Amino acid sequence: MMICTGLVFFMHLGFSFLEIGLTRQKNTINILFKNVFIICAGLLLYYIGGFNLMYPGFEGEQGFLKFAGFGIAPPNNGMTPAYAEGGYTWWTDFLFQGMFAATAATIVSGAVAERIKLSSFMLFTIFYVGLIYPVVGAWHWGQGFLAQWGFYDFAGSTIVHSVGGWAALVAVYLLGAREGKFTKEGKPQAIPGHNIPLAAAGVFILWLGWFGFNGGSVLSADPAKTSLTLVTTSLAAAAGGIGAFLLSSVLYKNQDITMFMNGILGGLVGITAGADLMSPNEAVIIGFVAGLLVVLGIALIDRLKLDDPVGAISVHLVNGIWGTLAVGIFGAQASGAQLLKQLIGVGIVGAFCVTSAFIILFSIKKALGLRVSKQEEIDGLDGHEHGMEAYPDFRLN
Amino acid sequence: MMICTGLVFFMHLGFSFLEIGLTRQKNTINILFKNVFIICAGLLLYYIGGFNLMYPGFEGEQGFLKFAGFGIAPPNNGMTPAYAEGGYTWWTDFLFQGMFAATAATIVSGAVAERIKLSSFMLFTIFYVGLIYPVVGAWHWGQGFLAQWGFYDFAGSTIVHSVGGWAALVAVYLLGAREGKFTKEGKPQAIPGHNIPLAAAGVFILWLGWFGFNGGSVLSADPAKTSLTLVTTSLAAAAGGIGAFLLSSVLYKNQDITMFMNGILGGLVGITAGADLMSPNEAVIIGFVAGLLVVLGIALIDRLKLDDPVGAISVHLVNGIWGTLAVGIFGAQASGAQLLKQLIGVGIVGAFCVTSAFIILFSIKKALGLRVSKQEEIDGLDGHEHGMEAYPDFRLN
Amino acid sequence: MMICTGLVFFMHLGFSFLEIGLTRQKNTINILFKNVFIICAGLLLYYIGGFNLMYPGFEGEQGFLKFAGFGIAPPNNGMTPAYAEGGYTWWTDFLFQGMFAATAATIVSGAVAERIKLSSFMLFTIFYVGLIYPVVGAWHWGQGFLAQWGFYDFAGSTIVHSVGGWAALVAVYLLGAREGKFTKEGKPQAIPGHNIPLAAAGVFILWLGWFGFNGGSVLSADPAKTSLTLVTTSLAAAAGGIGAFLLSSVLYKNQDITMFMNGILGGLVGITAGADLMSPNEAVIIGFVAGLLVVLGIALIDRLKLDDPVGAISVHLVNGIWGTLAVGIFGAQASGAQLLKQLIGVGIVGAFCVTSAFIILFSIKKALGLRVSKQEEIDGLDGHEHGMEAYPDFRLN
Amino acid sequence: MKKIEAIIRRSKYEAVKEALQAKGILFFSYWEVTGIGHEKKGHVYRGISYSTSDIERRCLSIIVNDEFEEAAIEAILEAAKTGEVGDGKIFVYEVKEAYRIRTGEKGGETLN
Amino acid sequence: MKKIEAIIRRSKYEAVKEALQAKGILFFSYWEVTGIGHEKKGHVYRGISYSTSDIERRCLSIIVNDEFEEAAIEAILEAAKTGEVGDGKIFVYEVKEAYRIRTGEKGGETLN
Amino acid sequence: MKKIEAIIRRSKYEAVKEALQAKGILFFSYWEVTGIGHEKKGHVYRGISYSTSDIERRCLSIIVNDEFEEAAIEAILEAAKTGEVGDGKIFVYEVKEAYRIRTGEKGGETLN
Ligand SMILES: Nc1ncnc2c1ncn2[C@@H]1O[C@H](COP(=O)(O)OP(=O)(O)O)[C@@H](O)[C@H]1O
Ligand SMILES: Nc1ncnc2c1ncn2[C@@H]1O[C@H](COP(=O)(O)OP(=O)(O)O)[C@@H](O)[C@H]1O
Ligand SMILES: Nc1ncnc2c1ncn2[C@@H]1O[C@H](COP(=O)(O)OP(=O)(O)O)[C@@H](O)[C@H]1O
Repeated sequence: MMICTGLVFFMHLGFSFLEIGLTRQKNTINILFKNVFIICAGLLLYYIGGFNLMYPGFEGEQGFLKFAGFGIAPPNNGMTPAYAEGGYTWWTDFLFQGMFAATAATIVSGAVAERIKLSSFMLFTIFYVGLIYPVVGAWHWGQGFLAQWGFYDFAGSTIVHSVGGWAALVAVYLLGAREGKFTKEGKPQAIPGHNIPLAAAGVFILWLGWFGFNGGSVLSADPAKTSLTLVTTSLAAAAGGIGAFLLSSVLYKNQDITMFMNGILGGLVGITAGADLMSPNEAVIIGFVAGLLVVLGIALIDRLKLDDPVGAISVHLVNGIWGTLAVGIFGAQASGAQLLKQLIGVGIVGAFCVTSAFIILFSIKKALGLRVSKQEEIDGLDGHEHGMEAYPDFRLN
Repeated sequence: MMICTGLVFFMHLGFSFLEIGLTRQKNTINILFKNVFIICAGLLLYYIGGFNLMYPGFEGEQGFLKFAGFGIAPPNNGMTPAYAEGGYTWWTDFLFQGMFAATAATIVSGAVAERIKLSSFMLFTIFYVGLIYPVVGAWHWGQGFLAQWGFYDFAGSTIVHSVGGWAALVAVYLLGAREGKFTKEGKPQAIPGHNIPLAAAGVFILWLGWFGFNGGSVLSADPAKTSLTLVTTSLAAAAGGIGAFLLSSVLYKNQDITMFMNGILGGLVGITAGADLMSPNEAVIIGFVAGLLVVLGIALIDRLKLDDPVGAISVHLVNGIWGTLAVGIFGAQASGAQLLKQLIGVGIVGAFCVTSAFIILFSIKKALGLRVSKQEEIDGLDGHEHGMEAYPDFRLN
Repeated sequence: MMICTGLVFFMHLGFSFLEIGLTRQKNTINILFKNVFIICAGLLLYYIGGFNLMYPGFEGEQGFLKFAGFGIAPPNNGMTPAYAEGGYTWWTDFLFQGMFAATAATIVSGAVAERIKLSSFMLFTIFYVGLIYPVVGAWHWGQGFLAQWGFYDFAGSTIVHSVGGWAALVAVYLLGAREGKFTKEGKPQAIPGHNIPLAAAGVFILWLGWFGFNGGSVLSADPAKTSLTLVTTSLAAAAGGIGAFLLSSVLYKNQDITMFMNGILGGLVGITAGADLMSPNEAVIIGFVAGLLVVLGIALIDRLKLDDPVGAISVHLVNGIWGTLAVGIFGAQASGAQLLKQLIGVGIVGAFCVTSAFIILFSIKKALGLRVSKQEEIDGLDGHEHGMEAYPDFRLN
Repeated sequence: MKKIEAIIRRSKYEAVKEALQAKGILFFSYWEVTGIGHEKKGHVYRGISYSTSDIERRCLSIIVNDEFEEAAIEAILEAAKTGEVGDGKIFVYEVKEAYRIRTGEKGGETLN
Repeated sequence: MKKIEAIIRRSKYEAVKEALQAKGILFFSYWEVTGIGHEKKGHVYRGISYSTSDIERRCLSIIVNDEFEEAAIEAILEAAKTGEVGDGKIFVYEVKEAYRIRTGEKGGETLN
Repeated sequence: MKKIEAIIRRSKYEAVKEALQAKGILFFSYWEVTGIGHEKKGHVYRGISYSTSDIERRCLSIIVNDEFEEAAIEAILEAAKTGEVGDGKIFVYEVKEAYRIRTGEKGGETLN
């Protein structure tokens, strides 16, 4: 579990690499700054209140955790290693969940890159990670009504990825597209990123991190279940990559590595909800479909005149939904009834996230503005907000 | 074991970094693409058939695994954690071995970089990883004839590294050198890579990954053996680096970091066959010699007018052989008889790999061609095959 | 423990990335070379003598380890897994400590970057890592007089970080500032690094590595203590980052990512001495203060006309001291008496390190010179000492 | 033939390109330069504020036949202007001859 | 003295360099430029195909004494040619004076 | 007006800049070029020693009014000199006209 915590932490480097790799050089410092902020602030916020909000012993039981009971400080008795049936300690649990929490904001970060105001984004992070994410989490993982009711989401296709994805969708809508992303006639333009090797490294790191994400979500050291989870996770990732590669080769007649990479991520998100329920064959199918969905999703987002530089919506929202529904279609819990439950769960979480993200972002927009000035955007955010460059001394030979 | 699996997976990032770092910028996307493909396709192929091919319960025993018995899907009863004396599950075993499998193709990828056709390489990967590697693996790790007979190769100096290295040799021979690598008079020219820091990062990542590679190959959680293995692995790596550094300083009168790095890798490959048999002192000697061999090997390859951009043959083949033989010279099993066994084992595997790699590659050469056009090579593979660049938006300040 | 060893090893990549990222491109190969050398030489030196020097069973007891008893080769009976109360083997212990050892030199490496002679630095590393570090280590962790006496330093705020930091201070003083760092009037000038994204990646990797550094220093698999340690470590890192971010925003009116990053590292160093003693609240305070100290420290170093390109002194020395003292102020062992002990411990180690670093460096300066020629410095060390460039084939599109 | 060398803000490049195209000037080459001029830019790095007059700029080299000289200059003057210090400069030089490598032909027609 | 500015395909650089050397023109400077011309290059990025006329090129600046002008141009015209659109251009300018910094001398002999 | 194009060692840039400023020449543009000249640099890469005459240099483009020509050249000749092969070259060209984009004005006063 502690190792998994480390791996999930490391995913933040993966996200950072992916995001800076797929965006322009002039905004690199800004993106790094956002990501470093997210993990620091996310951990502290989760410590201050998020964890207790998320695992409150919801139904009025006298659980060992109850929000009002603690204020800021976690209980010292949580350190008893007997916590959680001996598998891990309260502390490990907190840290593992805390590393997750920040992920929701990281997803948004990618989608709004290259145009959002730093301060507005930091404010949004504080509210969304500090408040909305734990509330949704409590509904399911905190034994809230979704859990009671039979909704299944193993490691967070909905609870983590869709929560981030919905907010990304709202944010992208409210922000508008980057300068130059669409022509006056509305034709989407390519805005290539500046460092594809780092983006690829990001994908490798994320895949590794998912071992911790899904492996750790078993929340026990049961080797049978954990190892199955790792196998389904890896096979889905591989199948997702191959799926996206094949489809984009057919559609666009080139071997686009960024699609391949997004397909891998799509496969990972897709398997997340049911990683412990699927047979390997089913994992391959889920991953493969996820890879196709990523490619189609990216095209769809462009068609809708939304601008998502890194494909976050396609990867995290589209496949978050797909993965959640897949639990009702494939694997140990597949049934019409379960599919319906999954569908309703997706809908409730979606409605809540869209609404709350909209309220937060719209308020910030009114109060502070969401977007940097046009000049600042063209010049790059690094110069204006940070007075720095990403490669200040880079010289050619 | 599961952690080791993660580390071995992470080696693919290490290989990718090393390979792109030591090659030219204009082929970077192509190399990343190959490496992402290898891991995705490798895993799926190993899942489809490789694993069952490799661990077939060879000698007609009624093993728990038998190729014909399963078809595509692995047995669900393999999930019993009691599999393999309680150490790990069948699933973990599959995944760990699957991560290894792709390595054989990755080694080749480095040697043939900057001139091989993407489609031809993908085809080669499918056959070599899907068929040849598991067959050789079965001879030893699948309890096949090499194992029965007393050949010893702990974590794959021969079974993994030489298998890749022999194919690399054949491929390099069939492909020919890159444009500009040799003058008309046959003098080798330097073709420096484009990103040495990433290459160095690759070496660090590979060293870390070897902890998983060798540590996990203990195939049990026995702390005594595992920890000895890690110590011998690390000391051999360090000694390999120092050896290569010293020799190349003496020979070429400069401090070449790429030689230092290749020396570390050579030390790692060299210790792989006997990491669990050696005392630390012996590990230092083996590593040091490996470091020397890398430097000499690179000079030799150049002398032979073969073109291996990243030094894969020197690192993986030369030291794969050295490491395998070292088992007969040093350590717990050292004896003339063992040395002979090792030598014959090396020979058999070599003959098989060279033959099969030749057949596969020669067939592909006849059917599709192995090499991109001269124009494409000069322009860079990224533009032609991928229509992308590695750093499309990189700007100087 | 073995995993922690891997993570501590990985920190060397983190340090390398941080250091090359914050320095100029023309010295990149040189810095990589130093770092690769440090880890290789450090491990071998520690193997040859350092480990036995450090854990000698100091006070004449019949300990299981005694320097004179072994000569070069470690005892084969150390392999009994029962060593150290069953937690890990002698081998693991050696490797874990060996990975630490090199860290002391890495800290110095950052501070002296861009102007020190490669050979002089290698010589210094050999003496400092091979001799001074183990001697100091023996005083505390080897159950020497500091330990007997009640000085507390959990994972090395003093024993590792200050030991490196003091030497860095002496080295920076003896070397003098880089060309162009101070105007003739003594005003400090900015010399921006060349690759901030890599530097940021270095910080992420270091944070991950600290999980191993502090987590592994529990030296047992006790989940309660280990998990608390990870929580305090992470919270201090997060608070350190936020502290540095806030203070530097207020002081300098910009969002400087390098300060944010140094703040995180400061928080990590600060918590290291008492990671197992602090409550999370206290960890947040210690980290936050550490973050402030980093920013102030960097300004102070500049004021003193010392030139520390990566902020090593501020991060490792200032916060090494702060972290050590914090043990007397906060947490389970806080008391005036303890604070005094900590203070004296800091003083003794400081005096010893400053003296010995001075002797070593001053001797080298007299014998070989410490610094490259002015011309070489202006041209960059890569060209002169290595005849290589970091990005030889980098081209713009 | 004239060479029109325009040193402009990078952020104005798109606008200048469009303005030139609108005047029928379709071909040119450009590269990144650093300019030392009146403009200063504030930076802060690790607590040291400094202002540098080394500003990144883009240098356009446009070879035109004499009759296009005026149009080109007008287009650039208009499109590259923000009115703030640092808008850049245009320099005009005489060109002796021009060749198109593809065909080997020379003279003014090679410019279209 | 003349300045010969040749904007060529990067992939033809080696050939041009050799051709110049064969004519005894040994010294020059070069840098990377982006060229806007007739040539277009197709790209696909994340599902969006686009064709750009911003093509990477190499710009050679060769200062020669007048008697070498013709030889230099011939060498480049020949070596840089593929016959496909986008082979590039050569421009020739008058140079007023040349100095060698090492010696301080000026005039045509500084070019060798 | 004259264009003074100086191709110098990168390591001499700061010195040249200061020398120019001392003469009242405050404005110019520069970029990195690769120079092929007498100087050779030895490299070793993976056991292959090679010496390349492709040396990194910095190219300064300084447009000055005629009365500053001499001062500029003197300043550069002095500050950029090491006396070793490879110090670089200065080339001087005629400039027909100069414009300041910010104001639209033209002529010699745009250079200050
Ligand atoms: N005399 C000159 N020679 C060459 N380039 C110049 C000269 N003067 C200005 N430039 C270029 O023009 C740019 C803008 O000039 P600057 O003085 O900052 O603004 P403005 O033209 O608005 O007064 C400079 O950064 C530099 O690149
Ligand atoms: N008028 C011009 N001014 C400056 N550079 C030009 C001009 N015309 C062409 N070039 C350069 O020459 C390159 C090749 O020109 P292009 O029109 O594509 O091919 P071709 O010369 O074969 O018709 C362009 O990319 C550009 O760099
Ligand atoms: N004829 C030329 N045309 C353009 N650039 C030149 C020419 N001759 C020299 N250079 C530039 O000047 C630099 C220095 O020249 P080099 O011959 O090495 O030294 P030196 O001038 O001391 O003899 C070269 O690297 C090149 O950039």
